[in-house]
Amino acid sequence: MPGEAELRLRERLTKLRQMRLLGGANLQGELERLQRQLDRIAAEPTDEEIWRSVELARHQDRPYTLDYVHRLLDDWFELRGDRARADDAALVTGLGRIDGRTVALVGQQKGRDIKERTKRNFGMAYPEGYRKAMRVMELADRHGFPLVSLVDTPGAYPGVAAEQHGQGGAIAHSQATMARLGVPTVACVIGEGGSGGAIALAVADRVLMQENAIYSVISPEGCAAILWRDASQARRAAAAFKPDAPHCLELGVIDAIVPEPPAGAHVDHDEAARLLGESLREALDELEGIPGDELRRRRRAKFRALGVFV
Amino acid sequence: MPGEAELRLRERLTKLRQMRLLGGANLQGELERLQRQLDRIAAEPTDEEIWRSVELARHQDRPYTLDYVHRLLDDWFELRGDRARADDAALVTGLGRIDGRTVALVGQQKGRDIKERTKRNFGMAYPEGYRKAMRVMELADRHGFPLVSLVDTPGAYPGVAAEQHGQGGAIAHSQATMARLGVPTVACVIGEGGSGGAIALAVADRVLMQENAIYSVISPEGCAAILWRDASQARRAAAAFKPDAPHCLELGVIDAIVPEPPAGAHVDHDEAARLLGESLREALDELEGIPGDELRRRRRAKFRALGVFV
Amino acid sequence: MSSRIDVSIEHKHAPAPDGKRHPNTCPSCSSHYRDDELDSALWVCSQCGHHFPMRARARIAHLTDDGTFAEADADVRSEDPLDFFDLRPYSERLAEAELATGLGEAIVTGAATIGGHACELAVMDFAFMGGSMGSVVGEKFSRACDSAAERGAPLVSVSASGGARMQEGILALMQLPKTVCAIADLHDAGGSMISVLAHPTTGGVLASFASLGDVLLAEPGALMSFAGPRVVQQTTRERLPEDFGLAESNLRHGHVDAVVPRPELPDTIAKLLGLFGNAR
Amino acid sequence: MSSRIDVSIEHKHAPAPDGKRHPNTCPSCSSHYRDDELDSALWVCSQCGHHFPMRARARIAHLTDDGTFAEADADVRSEDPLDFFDLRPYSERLAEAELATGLGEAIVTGAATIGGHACELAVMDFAFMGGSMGSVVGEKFSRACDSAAERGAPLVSVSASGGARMQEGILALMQLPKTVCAIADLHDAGGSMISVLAHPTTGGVLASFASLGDVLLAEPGALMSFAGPRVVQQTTRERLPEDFGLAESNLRHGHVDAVVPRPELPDTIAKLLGLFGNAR
Ligand SMILES: [Zn+2]
Ligand SMILES: [Zn+2]
Repeated sequence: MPGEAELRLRERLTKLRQMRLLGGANLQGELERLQRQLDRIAAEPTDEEIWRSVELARHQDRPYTLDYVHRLLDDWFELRGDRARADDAALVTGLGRIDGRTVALVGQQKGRDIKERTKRNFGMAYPEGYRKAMRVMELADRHGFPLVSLVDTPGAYPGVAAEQHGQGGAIAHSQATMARLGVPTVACVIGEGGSGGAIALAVADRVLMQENAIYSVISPEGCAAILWRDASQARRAAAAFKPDAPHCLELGVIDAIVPEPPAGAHVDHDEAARLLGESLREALDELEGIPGDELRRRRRAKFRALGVFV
Repeated sequence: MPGEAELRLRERLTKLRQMRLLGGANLQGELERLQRQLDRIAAEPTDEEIWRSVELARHQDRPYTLDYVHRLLDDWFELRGDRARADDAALVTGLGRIDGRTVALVGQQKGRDIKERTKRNFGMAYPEGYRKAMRVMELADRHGFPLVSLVDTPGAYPGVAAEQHGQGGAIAHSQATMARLGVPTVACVIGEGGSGGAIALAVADRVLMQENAIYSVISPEGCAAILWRDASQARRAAAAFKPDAPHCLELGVIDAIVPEPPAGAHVDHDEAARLLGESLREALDELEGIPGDELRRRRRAKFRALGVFV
Repeated sequence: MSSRIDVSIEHKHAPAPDGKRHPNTCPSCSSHYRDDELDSALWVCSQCGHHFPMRARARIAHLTDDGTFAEADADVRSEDPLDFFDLRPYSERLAEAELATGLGEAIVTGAATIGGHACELAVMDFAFMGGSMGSVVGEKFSRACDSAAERGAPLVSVSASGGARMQEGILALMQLPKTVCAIADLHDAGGSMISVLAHPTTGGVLASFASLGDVLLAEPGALMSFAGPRVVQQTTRERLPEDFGLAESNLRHGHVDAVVPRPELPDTIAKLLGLFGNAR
Repeated sequence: MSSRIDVSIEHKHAPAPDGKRHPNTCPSCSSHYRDDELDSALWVCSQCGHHFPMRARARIAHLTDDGTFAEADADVRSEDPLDFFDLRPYSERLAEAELATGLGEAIVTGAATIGGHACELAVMDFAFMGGSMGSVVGEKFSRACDSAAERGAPLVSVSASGGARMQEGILALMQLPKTVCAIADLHDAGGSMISVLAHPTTGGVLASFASLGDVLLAEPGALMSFAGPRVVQQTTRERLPEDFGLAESNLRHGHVDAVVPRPELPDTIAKLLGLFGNAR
């Protein structure tokens, strides 16, 4: 490894440690996993590694929101409907308990088989879905329930009705709602964190990202179609805009990476859920007891600090 | 006049004065009008007088919300849309100034000609209309604008789509929104105060009612259809449930009666507006400077005290 | 005009005057049941799952842990502020309803536990003047909100109502903001509310407290509409959808969180009481 | 997937590479205009009322009282955090855009008065990389919010943007919550915001600050959609309505308060500044 790359690595590791890298992992007894992750992050992720994340993030066997819900939450009760027009199945909301503590949960839900995928619109929510999420966020706020948000969407649905119902405004207002909440909020990107449809649920005190998730302003195919007028250049596009977790961490966009089982979350849902659960618990514990005003202040300051300029 | 009736009258007058009856009228120089009103209220309104109110409240030349808006508010700016699905023309909202003070206004709007009536659905709002009103109420709250609400509707629209969009819930939530506001709120029934569609906009610190307006839990025709299976018995029904202003005042449901020109508001829109304007100003003046918490507390206490039971 | 719907349900669902239809015939599959059969089946048709109306006391016995219900405000009674007279005086109708139902009003309130969780209950009875909401329903419901706030226990309401009670005129309409304000006070005190909507929950009750629960549960087949089907039909001349206003349609349109069959209600409510009982 | 729309507008609206179409031909009625003709007509077609894009400085000159605009943060410039390279390096694109437009970024901010009312301005310029929002747009907008809060003056924003700036990757997406949080701080400080949506306001800008004004005004014919028409067409294979995503359609669907022709904007904004300036 050349000297310059090593230097860069050391810098990054320092930075990552400061940023509570792998905050989700319990350091005692987790050293092996930690080492594996550090090894992975040690080298600048190659274009191949980035593309592997894209593929794993979209893997059809990857656990979805409800796979985690059923493994991590006790007494799950799904809350349905936007109280105005519809119940959008692409976005699930509800209440449940983690270690006895009631939390509200919102998250996009892709479908496992073709029937469920159709019903859930491949995890692409309409404005109705975001309005349901806002309703549940406000319910959480009213009752002091921490909010957990699981992000997994190719993006908000781009359709005529979705536009007529105010997709852009709904995403804006969902973010504004999260910016106002006086309860602890933790978001985790568990698969595809696709653009506005993702950030609508991710204006959180702690933003986590699974090892093989992606988080991006545009899909690789969309980017390629614009830049090279050729969607098949997706791999090249992904290499250019770097949607992988290590890069997101390096840019300060996420607070920690949540480890997955060695071969990826899709091979062992139970273990993936256990690891995610540890990270969520740790994040919730850190935030517990901080007054609402202070949570809001820090949350906004964090997002307002994002960006690179001179 | 028999002794018992006189006694009842005296009691009522005492009560009315305590309740700031005709609070809208400037006592100096308004004695004549006051006397006329007192004369009217002196006797228990007869069935004929009640029915005359029903007819005047629905008179096609009666001033509607926008007739008052254009006469009473400077710099009127209409706010449109529920930010979700539609702009319901049956319910208008906006900002304007009264004596230089910015207020937010919400109110149902019937149509003057057949084209406008169709467009405005005869003042019968969909849930979208009430959601627009809630949006504007919250805007008023955020900016400290007092809220003025003008009520004039046969009722919320009873249609398949209106039900599917949550008419009942919208009316409930509109009331809940008004119960939460930390700004002064004044409502006036200016024509038909029809059932849930009316109360959705009338959970206010001061509830006024024009002399010839009606305010009721059911329309006379609806009541008659149920009681006698005969809508033509509407006059008899009105006599039974007494939707006229003096009775509403006597029951404590409204805080004051707003005088109209002698022959009714429909014969002189300018004078009707002037009189309404005086009442609104007086009510706003009374409420100015009261802290939001205290407004909320008193407002809720007032509505929670309504009802007769042993 | 839409306001008429508030009370039309009462008449629609009353048995026909000539008594042709046996009250225990399932309107959905025409099975016949004796009272005791239905009672032991929670008033649910064992053939088709149709939910018959359930009386308030039977409802409370079903929902609450045995012997935990302590009724409140049982002695509050309506007045007749308008001297309302239609075919009969209102006061006569009230007396008749009390004789027929054994209830002082269309709502029963009190404290209880469900699955071991403390709660305040407010349960309506459609048999008392069509579950219409007058001053007493509003007052008892509001007191239940206060009691829930004081005890720090969630409020569980079960609505079954044709709407506001016409015979109390404008004061009946005022029970909408009254109950809404009571819930606002409950919420400000950190309290919570679970609203169960039974058949039918229409008019002024749907347009006030029944819609304001933190969680809304509906019984299968329950009509929940602001305007009744007949009024909508007459006003708009529209063809109504098959499931117009029913719980299932409301679930699809986003207005309730779940449709819960009656036998599952106690467990579902107990779970929710647990969830709402352990906030920070 | 919908995310692709964020930047597609930029390319759709750029002049064709071969320069066939004269930039001053009205796309609606094909009238031809010289620059100076359009400039004196506020870039509105005198034949059909079509609103041409208006550059940020011309916009500011039109909206504000003469000589009152004081620019802020003119020297903030983008970095290239990803070393982004497509057909050309991002840094080269930036330099080129600055040369072509005379602007350091796609937004100009500062203080001014409109009709005598003090306000803070944030005006986008579509000519700078399709008005795309990267770190600098987010930062300058956020500082404008702070400045508005400090001065107690409402913020007036004029958006014209294809969405988030792809070349800054995930950091571009983060400008959405960044601007949203800045507005939340402004609102908490008692401030207000008037948002003017010019053609086009799409993607990430519509999905963040442009939608969060206390009042939303759109220019006639302005496209306001989250996903662009082409993406919607390709994804759904639906036939798009004639006025898909246009200001007029958005008014009908409840998403803006008014569609205001450009010549009326200064008076309309002045009126609103007056209304928002005199709260208790
Ligand atoms: Zn049956
Ligand atoms: Zn033209």
